[in-house]
Amino acid sequence: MKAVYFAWVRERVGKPEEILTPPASVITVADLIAWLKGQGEEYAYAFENGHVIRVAIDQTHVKHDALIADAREIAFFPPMTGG
Amino acid sequence: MKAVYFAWVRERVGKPEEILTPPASVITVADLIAWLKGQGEEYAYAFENGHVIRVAIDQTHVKHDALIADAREIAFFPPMTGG
Amino acid sequence: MSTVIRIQREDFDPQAEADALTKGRPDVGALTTFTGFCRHEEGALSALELEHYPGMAEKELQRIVDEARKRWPVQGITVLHRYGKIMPGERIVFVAVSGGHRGEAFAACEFIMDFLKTSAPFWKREHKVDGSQGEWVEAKDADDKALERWK
Amino acid sequence: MSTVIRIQREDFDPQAEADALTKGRPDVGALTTFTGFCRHEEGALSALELEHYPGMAEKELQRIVDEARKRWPVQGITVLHRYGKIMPGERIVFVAVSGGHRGEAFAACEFIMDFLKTSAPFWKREHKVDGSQGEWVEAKDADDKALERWK
Repeated sequence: MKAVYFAWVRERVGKPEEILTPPASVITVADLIAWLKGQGEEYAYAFENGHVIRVAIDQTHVKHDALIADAREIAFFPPMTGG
Repeated sequence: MKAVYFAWVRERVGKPEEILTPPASVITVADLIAWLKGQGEEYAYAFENGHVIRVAIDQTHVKHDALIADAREIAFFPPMTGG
Repeated sequence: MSTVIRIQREDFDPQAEADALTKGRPDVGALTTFTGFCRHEEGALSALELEHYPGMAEKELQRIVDEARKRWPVQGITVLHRYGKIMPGERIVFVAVSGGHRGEAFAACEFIMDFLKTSAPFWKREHKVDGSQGEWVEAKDADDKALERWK
Repeated sequence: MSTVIRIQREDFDPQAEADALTKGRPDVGALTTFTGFCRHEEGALSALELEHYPGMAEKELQRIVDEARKRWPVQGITVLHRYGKIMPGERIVFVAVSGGHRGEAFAACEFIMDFLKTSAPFWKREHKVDGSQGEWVEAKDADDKALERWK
């Protein structure tokens, strides 16, 4: 699964995208965020307030209880501030 | 007192403006409309549905119970349809 | 806090009016505009004739703008309205409101249009494509209802 | 019933976009536009840096436009959003909606802006005039509250 990061999530993680291979026990978006927080200081920092992070699967907004089963691309970003 | 007429009120009365000299018993806008209706067929036609006619005294909207005492210019017109 | 109100026979340039509200004004974050056009009414209409009450029309537009400024902290307001013969597709009316933020710019712009429709002394008469003189346009209940939102 | 959605680095021409919705369209009676500008924030801001999620940003704007069309019988809708570095006074976003009547044009235009603010994947970062890199702009409660009107 490809992960993409935007705005301060990208800055904190330190890269714009990467391939993730979480274990089979990671079922939901919330599981994935919890798993990412254990992948190093930069992830712990980026996801320290995990509940504020917005997530999109294959370019569609999803909630943290969404299943990541068939996701090709999963995006993490702060609340939007365009317009 | 100068009277001015607009849109179909003007067309029915047959003139855009005139000087009115109503008797002293004419106190309110409603009185004036009632008096005008007796001034000839064209006025009777213009004011046949007197309640739909909008009135302005000295270029400010007023209701039919407004006093005409100090009016210099009184305008009669249909509901507005600009914009 | 500039206000521009003009009633004129000739067409106007919406972009020039918008620029006047925003150029060199980096405190402006939002600009809302409304432009009203003469519709052809499924091809039945050859023109609209716009009559107005000179003097009162300007005063009434100023009163509506003043009321909008009491309600919302907006910056520039421009209100233009044409009179005379106007062909289908031509502009009739233009309202532009600039402000710091969008909420107040949208609200003030729509408020001004809603009150302009029902209280500014303008009247429309139709000219038909078959050469006949059409009717005076009748006021719409929908326009009166639109005011309820602002009570 | 044309829809135009563009996400671009360069500035755009609001009048050309408005004309595209109205010229030769005598069924259009109303055009509402919104333009969002970069504010200087009392002189503290030297620029905004706009980041977006390519691909998803277009999709999300299309989804918002589709939702607006379900709610109101409007005609043309144009949504433009810039990215990259934008100076105070420059345009950031533009929404234009044409329709037969003003009520639906106003509502659809404001609806699109309200949802664009909270769901289109764009993020702003400030650059300060003192040369320091500013903060990522924080999302506003007021923008979430603006959505309640459309429930």
